[in-house]
Amino acid sequence: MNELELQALLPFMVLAASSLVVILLIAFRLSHTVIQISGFMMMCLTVICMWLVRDTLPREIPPLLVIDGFAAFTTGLIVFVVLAVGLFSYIYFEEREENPKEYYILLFLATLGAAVLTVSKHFISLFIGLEILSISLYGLIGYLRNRNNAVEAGLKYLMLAALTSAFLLFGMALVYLETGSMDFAVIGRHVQSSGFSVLMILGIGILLVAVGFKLAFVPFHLWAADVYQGAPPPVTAFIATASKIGVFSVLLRFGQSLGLQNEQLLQGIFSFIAIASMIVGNLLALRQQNIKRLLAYSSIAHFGYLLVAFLPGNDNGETAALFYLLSYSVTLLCAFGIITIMSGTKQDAESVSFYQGLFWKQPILAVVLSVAMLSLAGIPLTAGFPAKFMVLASGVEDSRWIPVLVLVATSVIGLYYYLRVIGILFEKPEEETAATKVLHPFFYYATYTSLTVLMLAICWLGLFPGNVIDGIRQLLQLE
Amino acid sequence: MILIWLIILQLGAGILSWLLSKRDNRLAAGIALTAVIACLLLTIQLFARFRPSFAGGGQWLMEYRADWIPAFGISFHLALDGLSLAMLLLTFFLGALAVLCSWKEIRQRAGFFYFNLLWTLAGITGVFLAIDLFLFYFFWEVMLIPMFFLIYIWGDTRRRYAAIKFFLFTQAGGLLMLLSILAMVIIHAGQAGRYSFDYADLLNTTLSPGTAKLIMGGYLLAFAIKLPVVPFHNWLPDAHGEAPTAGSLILAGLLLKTGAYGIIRFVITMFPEAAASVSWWAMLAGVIGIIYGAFLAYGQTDLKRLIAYTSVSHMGFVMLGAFSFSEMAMQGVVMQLLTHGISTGALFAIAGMLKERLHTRELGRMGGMWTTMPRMGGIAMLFTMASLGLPMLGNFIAEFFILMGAFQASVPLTVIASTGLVFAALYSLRMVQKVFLGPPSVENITFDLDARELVVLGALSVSIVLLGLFPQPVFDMITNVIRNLNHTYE
Amino acid sequence: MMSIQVSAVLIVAAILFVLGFIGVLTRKNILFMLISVEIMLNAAGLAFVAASAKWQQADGQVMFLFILAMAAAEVSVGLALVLQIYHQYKTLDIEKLNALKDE
Amino acid sequence: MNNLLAYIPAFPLLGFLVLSIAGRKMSKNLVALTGAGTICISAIISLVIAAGFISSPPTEGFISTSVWHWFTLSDFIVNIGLRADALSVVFIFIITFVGALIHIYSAEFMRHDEDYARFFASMNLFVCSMLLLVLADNLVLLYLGWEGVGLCSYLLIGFWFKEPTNNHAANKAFLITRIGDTAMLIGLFLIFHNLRTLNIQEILLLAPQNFSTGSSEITLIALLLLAGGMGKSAQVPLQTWLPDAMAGPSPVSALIHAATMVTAGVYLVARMNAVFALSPLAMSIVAVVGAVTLLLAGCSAMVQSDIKRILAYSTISQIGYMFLALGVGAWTAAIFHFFTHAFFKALLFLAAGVIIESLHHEHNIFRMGGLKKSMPVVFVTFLAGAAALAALPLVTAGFFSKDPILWYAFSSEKGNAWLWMTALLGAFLTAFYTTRLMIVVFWGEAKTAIGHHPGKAMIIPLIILAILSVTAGFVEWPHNMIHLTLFSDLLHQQLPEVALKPDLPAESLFQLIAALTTFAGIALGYMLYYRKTYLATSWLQSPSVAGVHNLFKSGWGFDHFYRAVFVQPFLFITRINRTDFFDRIYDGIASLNIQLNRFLSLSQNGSLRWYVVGVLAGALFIITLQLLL
Repeated sequence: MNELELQALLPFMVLAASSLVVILLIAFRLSHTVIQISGFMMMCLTVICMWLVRDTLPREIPPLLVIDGFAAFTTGLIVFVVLAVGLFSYIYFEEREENPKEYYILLFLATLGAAVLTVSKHFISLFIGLEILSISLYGLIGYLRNRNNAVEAGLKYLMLAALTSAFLLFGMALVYLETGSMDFAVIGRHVQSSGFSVLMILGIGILLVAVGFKLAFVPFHLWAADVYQGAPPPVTAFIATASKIGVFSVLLRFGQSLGLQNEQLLQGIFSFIAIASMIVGNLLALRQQNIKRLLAYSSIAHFGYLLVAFLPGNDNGETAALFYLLSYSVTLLCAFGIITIMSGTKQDAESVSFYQGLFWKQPILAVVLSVAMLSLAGIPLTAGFPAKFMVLASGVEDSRWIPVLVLVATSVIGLYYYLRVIGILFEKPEEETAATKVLHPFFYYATYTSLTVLMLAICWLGLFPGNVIDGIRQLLQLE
Repeated sequence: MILIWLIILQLGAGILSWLLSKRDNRLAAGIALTAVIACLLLTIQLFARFRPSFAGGGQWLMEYRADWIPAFGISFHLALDGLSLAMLLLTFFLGALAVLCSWKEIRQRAGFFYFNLLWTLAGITGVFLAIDLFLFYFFWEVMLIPMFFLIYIWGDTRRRYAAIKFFLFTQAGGLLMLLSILAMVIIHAGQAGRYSFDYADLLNTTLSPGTAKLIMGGYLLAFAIKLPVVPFHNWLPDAHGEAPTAGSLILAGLLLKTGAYGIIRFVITMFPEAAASVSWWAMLAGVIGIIYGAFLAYGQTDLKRLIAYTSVSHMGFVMLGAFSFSEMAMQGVVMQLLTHGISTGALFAIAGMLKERLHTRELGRMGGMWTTMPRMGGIAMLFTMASLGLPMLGNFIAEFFILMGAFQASVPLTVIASTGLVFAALYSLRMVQKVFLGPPSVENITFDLDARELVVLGALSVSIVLLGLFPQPVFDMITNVIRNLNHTYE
Repeated sequence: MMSIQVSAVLIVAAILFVLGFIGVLTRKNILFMLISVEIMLNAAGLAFVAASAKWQQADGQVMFLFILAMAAAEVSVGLALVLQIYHQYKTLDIEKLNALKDE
Repeated sequence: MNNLLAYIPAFPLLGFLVLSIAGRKMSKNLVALTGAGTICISAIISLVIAAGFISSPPTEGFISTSVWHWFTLSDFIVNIGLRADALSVVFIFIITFVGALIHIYSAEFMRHDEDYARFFASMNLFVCSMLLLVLADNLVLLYLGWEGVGLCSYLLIGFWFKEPTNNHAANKAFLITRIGDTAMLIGLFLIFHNLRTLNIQEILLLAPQNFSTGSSEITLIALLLLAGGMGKSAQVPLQTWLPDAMAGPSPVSALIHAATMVTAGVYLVARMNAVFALSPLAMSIVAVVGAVTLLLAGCSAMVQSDIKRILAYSTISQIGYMFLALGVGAWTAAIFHFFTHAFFKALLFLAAGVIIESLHHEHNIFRMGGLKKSMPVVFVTFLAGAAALAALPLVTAGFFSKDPILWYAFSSEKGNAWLWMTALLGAFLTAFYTTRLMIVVFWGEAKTAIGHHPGKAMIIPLIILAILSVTAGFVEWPHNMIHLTLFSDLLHQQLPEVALKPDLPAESLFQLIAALTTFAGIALGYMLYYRKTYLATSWLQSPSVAGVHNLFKSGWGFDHFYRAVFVQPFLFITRINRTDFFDRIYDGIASLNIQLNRFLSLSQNGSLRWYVVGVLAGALFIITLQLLL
């Protein structure tokens, strides 16, 4: 391993170090605020490192990792998500007066896992990243063990994740058995030379079960709503964004190296999964009264949309997918930010009716949430629109009419429940409930500011996606 | 540059009136009114400036272009021709009146109301000006959201249902249009080697007849839902019925017109052969709309729903005219857009004023209003007559031209459509009779129009009469546009 | 040493895997479910070992070590959760854990 | 003279604008002055023009002016252009002159109505529209006037809108005429489709060049135009609105539903004579429609008891005569009958108005009676009008105008004995019901006390009209009597002369038969209602007579027929479809989605083992798919 490779790995090392830092800080019995701030600093440091080492990219670190523009983008996105999640976590836990310190260890570990996924080009690193992510998530989900059925959610996630991990491993083993290598590129070459054998396809199919589970594709989606509901909102935000970004990016990389989309059968499976996810996700959300479950179902649908961009397996599709991930993450952070900030000391702000008339009480929050919902629905002026537009464009370009038409139809169904939520925000408020908050004003304002910034980011992405698209294309070295 | 100012002015004024509304509702309304009137004056000035050049010259009177998303060949491209100018005049005229209508009706959260109103208008302005298809779609959707809020927040009892229904219907069509746009862009990219969403570029795309038909279908469906064409009209009575007065006025007066505008600007221009191949069916849809809308209008017991169904009927004429491929009918269509905007807008304004006074939309609870409100009765009579196509008033010119033009294309359809005039008389007279005639009920004793309402209705009355007696300026404005259309389908 | 067909090992692994899966499906007790998952993981590990034997590489064995480590970590977290569950629900019947669901 | 033309409709329009905008604030005197004054000015201007036409006819036969340019579409140019030729001059003279008299009458008649200004505004607008109708140089403008008069008719029938029946009558009038109007509009499209113009003169010029005689297109055009005329002029089968239209104030009935608007159909057919002349079939249909109408309406008039309904049916019948004349090509005879009819029918309506007003709004003739003594002026004038209506030979205008029609119905190339006999029967009926009306109202004993007597403003128009009802016929004598044909001389500038059959019997014979028929009718009326009044009542005892009586009284059951065939089904459809059938479809889609949602929600039951089954299902799906393919 030479110096340049080490340099390229620097951000990931910082990321790994951040959990150690937190452990140390806990050992020194420092306060939540200090931990929070230092965690924030560590994440910023990661970003700075990424900036510093940008010239060394792209760089392979054989045999496990490759750090390229794609990885830089997704890792950056994950770190960005974690920055926001950290902020929400502070408010959430400060309000609950729980002991939140170890939480940050898990959070940063999970981040590391997701980040490793984005750079892995080998089954081993894939597996390691995925397990770091998963095992941290079990802890995160069940962290508030006495509330909200968190333990139940944690156990459900654990059991299913372990189960699907077994599928993942078995699939990997089959592929390894066929090709004699666990490196994506080598497998890809093998496929090019001798095509997909039955065992190979079987292996990939089984492997997909695990991926499908993590991304909550239909029919592996059943856990999503329960876990989203049971986990603390910041963790839910993390699961919905960072964890899925990591897994989706490895899927993209894997698909890209093997040319999965060229295989008729796999293509059919992907199309089917995409269609089923879009339909089932949106239909499930239709009458949902719990906003966390609603977002869970909506995320099922959204990853169905993403698969439409994945299907063509070309550069435009990839660009579209990355842009979609970006806009989706920003949007979901907004939504979960609101849920976090609205959650009281006793109960999470889960029920949709809780938000009734929010606009007339706290207009800023309501506007942020409305913008987020509109963005999820893919309405212009928000990030969701160019994202959906690009996904559609890549689908249309590849003449994948059935998924595209399903996308359109289900978007309309989806619009219904987003509008329902927005509508409730603008209803006449019920009588004033005295919501007293004793938070450090700085964090209070910081959250408001960050939510506003996120909202502006949504609008900016919606209005001027050009720069970001160009940026993504540069990172992918398409130009 | 002035084109972009028209949009920015409204967007800005919208935000301003929202922010300032905490202090004073009137201030918010004042800002809104000032902005819209400023836009109206700007547009009138444009009209005066370009009036000599309507007849000749290139396609566009004015253009503004800036890069937006270069990676996809998307630019911020606005352009003005006679058709857009006519529609803009209508937009700002009705916009100003919509603000005036809301002056007293909206007491709560007025700032946010005017914000939505202005943003809707800005979206509509954008739709009429955009000639980059991405931008067009963008504005197409942008005008929906604030409209949704207008209905959802300030609407009547069934407002939630109506608002969501409205949004879902239009969105369904919109997304199909987006697909069509994308398909077209990608085919064009295959031919020209680069992405472009520009109208002028896409016009030159060569499509196989089958593809052209499919792609056109997407556009047509979107516009047909907006127009609306039976059987895609179901959002309209609910949305119109439940919306606040200004909302109904803008919905009926302007939003529907964007559908017609789209048909003229995109469907017929970009897919002349495909449009011609379905023209008979489209005309049939128009005719069905005329008759079916009239039947439903007659059956209603709710004043605003009744007026809403008359729109379905009147927009059937637009469909009939647009697809008859005759210059005369096309002139009539544009005229119909203007006059229907004015006449139906006026009827909605009247319905709103009645609702302010009686707190009901039920026809059964009205009656004899002419006795207590002679001024309103007279004006209502005028617009009823406009709606049933009485000569002297603009609607007649429009429908006359449409029918006369369509007659060249299909005699049977035109004859059936003409019977729509009889049905129009049926529902119009029933409406007037139920509301204004008959014995006055004691509870209906109320006051006649005040000065503000008189200004609103007076302006509408004068304009509908002027359009009926001096329609030529409008025809001059659009002749060139329609000639260009003719070239494409000859 | 008797050479064993790779395919035979693979079949054994597959059988183990399916058995584990059946265990997960049929068992109501959380502990037994965890054990069944362990069986599945080990079945996968066995497949890896077989594969690496086929290619005469160490990669498969390395992977098996990772699997063991991961299984241990998973079980430790899992058992912690089981403790909590028993603490709260006084049962280990998975069917009793259904507070989170659609109404 | 050209310049004056535009002022004729302009003054009533001005009156309308002033009254509709400021009318409510003006005093009643000022309103009356504005309303009647503007019409009087118009009347004077039209008198000047008419005098000009008679004294020094313009060289081209017409005067014209273009007020402004309405619209142009490539070669289709339409102006707000007025054009007065002899035909139009006759009409504008009647419209303004009779109109002015009726306005003066109304100034007093409507004095106590709270909506005085609205009345005059509508009346002025009516006069303006009617003038535009007859002065229009193109069919679009004509159609404008055509619909305008329809609107005013609607407004004035429903003038007392607090009474729902009045509104129904108004709606009915508007709708039924609208049916005809729509047909006419389609006719216009057809004309434009073939000739590329809607200018009347150009059409008249081009039609013979473009169509062969009797071609189906020209027949269709003519029939469509005729349908418009039938609607406006209340000809069978679109006649049912006119009797109900009597719900309006009496001056309205006099002006709109007797003298002017209902004759618009006559004007249209006469105006488009070249078109009709090209289609023998259409001409025969015009004649038959007229003949049928005059008979049916005459029968109905015999049995009505409402004084205004009697007059209304009589109007329908008389217009039937005009159509008959038009149909046989006797253009000038038709117009001449219009000319005299305007006077005597307006007179009858105005006089009826006076009677009704004096008798506390009593419409039933059988509750009147004995008015000869108590209202002598009204009696005399009414008598003059009734005599003209019954066409009392030589002393009334009605004779001079109706006699040629009877004659031409037989003698014209297009006429035949059937038409003549129908017309003759109609004349008999006319004489009969006129006599009945006179006797029942003016003789016998008074059954209702008289309220107030009419003032000067009401009496003077009656007297003027009465004089005209007697004398107006003298401008045109039958050929075999005195050779004085001022009227047809004037009109022959514009309208073709009648083509007669060869070898006709002597005209005098026909005149004699007609006169005898009239007297027979009068005699029968006198018998039944003066001498042997018990006869009529005893006949009515028998069911067959009573059945016929009721059939006649209900206007031959047209109303019932239309109600059953058109109105009820329409109402039924609108009622059952009130909630919009298509909404059900979308509701269905929505509820389908909700059902699917419910169904899918079942899968989210919180059971982990069930979720494992989900994973299994997914895995099995993928694997089996692979194994199968």
